[in-house]
Amino acid sequence: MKVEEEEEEVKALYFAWVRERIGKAEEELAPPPDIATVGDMIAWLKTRGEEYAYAFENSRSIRAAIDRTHVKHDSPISGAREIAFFPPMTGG
Amino acid sequence: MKVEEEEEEVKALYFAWVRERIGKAEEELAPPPDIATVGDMIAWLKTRGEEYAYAFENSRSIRAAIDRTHVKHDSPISGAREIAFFPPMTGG
Amino acid sequence: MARPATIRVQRELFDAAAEAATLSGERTDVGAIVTFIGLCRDEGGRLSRLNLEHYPGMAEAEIGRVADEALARWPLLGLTIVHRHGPIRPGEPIVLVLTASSHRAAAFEAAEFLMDYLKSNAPFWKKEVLAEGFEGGWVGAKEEDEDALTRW
Amino acid sequence: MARPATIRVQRELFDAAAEAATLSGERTDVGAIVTFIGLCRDEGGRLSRLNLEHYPGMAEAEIGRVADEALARWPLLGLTIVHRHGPIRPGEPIVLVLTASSHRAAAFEAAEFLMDYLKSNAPFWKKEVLAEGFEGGWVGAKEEDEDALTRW
Repeated sequence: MKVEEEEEEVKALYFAWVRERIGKAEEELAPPPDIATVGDMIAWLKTRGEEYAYAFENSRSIRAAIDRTHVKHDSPISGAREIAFFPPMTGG
Repeated sequence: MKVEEEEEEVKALYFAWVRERIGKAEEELAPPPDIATVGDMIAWLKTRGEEYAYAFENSRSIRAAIDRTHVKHDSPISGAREIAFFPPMTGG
Repeated sequence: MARPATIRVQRELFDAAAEAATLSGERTDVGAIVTFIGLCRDEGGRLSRLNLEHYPGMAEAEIGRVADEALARWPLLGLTIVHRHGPIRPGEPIVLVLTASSHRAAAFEAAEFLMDYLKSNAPFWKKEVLAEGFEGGWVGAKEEDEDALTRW
Repeated sequence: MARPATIRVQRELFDAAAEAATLSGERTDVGAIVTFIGLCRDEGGRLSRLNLEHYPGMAEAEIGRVADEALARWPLLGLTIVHRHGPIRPGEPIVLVLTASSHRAAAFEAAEFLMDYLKSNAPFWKKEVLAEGFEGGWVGAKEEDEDALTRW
């Protein structure tokens, strides 16, 4: 089953204060098979340590993108190669 | 009464096709005492010759300014030093 | 903090970038600059040039009145309006409106307001000279330009 | 007649006048060019600089999606968007939006639409560095910026 597990690996990216709180800009993750949506992924990340719990403490304010496209928290993550988490944007 | 007549002299200015139809850009005029408004002035000008009748044939489309400020046709002309007549503006 | 508006009516070309640099200068409180440039189109190759007639004295005065209205309605940190007259060739600029403000909404709205009012109230008249050498006649005022005023 | 949009995400300063010249070039069908420049304010002397973080790759892609939407909605003859990242000092420009069209309404509306969407959808985050040397923290998103989207 090693091959299938590798296929489920996803690159997580963190920006702005999400990145600062977690203490890293990116990492490779292999979420358990029952993690189906972006919201599931956030809930799972919160269990990975204090720094994640802090970053995602107000999870509704967290925005996400899958493969560089904005998605909502109920979006499925299956097939995603890159999932990014970040605060509301303040460009322009 | 010569002095009073001279005081009632007003400079008329014409622009764009009003100027072209009348054939001059400006002139000094002494409208009769019963010419009270811009509308009166236009009606009086139309009697001054074919070229004026042509310039003011569709008098509602003519705009006017007294002393460099837009005015309506019912505005009084008393005290005016300069009255301008022109088509709707097309600047910008 | 508002500077008085800079208003010029001139035959010469203008340099929008230089005007913007003058407007913002060394300031660090400006968050948004909107530049509008109106240009002479060739109308599909038909037009050789525009002759832009104006009412000297009133043109500056009327632009000044519209500028004062904009300065009263929006918190502008700077405002520059330059309107050309005389012969203008396709591709050349006719009018420049520059607005500076702390925030973008005021800068955008003021620039649109100014252009709407300049179109209908500034004493300028465009005459087309056609490419073949014939006189093209006076450009008619558009109802949509009058209508644009109702939103302000 | 529409050219594809020019989109750049860069650390370097940009030259708005040069971008406008490239956009309009030798064209004679452009009647209106709107330039929007968003600048870094010093917030009353409080701010030393902004550090603008971005999501490389997604920033360009998201700006491209917003640009495509603008090109589909308005008859634009040209469109340029440049967004900076990295350290930005007060008085320096952050973002440039240039729209060209035959008529002014389309150029104004498209520029405002683009700025509204860039503010809320382009993956950039501003962090303030205060004049005294302390970190000023991340700039919060404004509800008014989200609200601005409802008008489109």
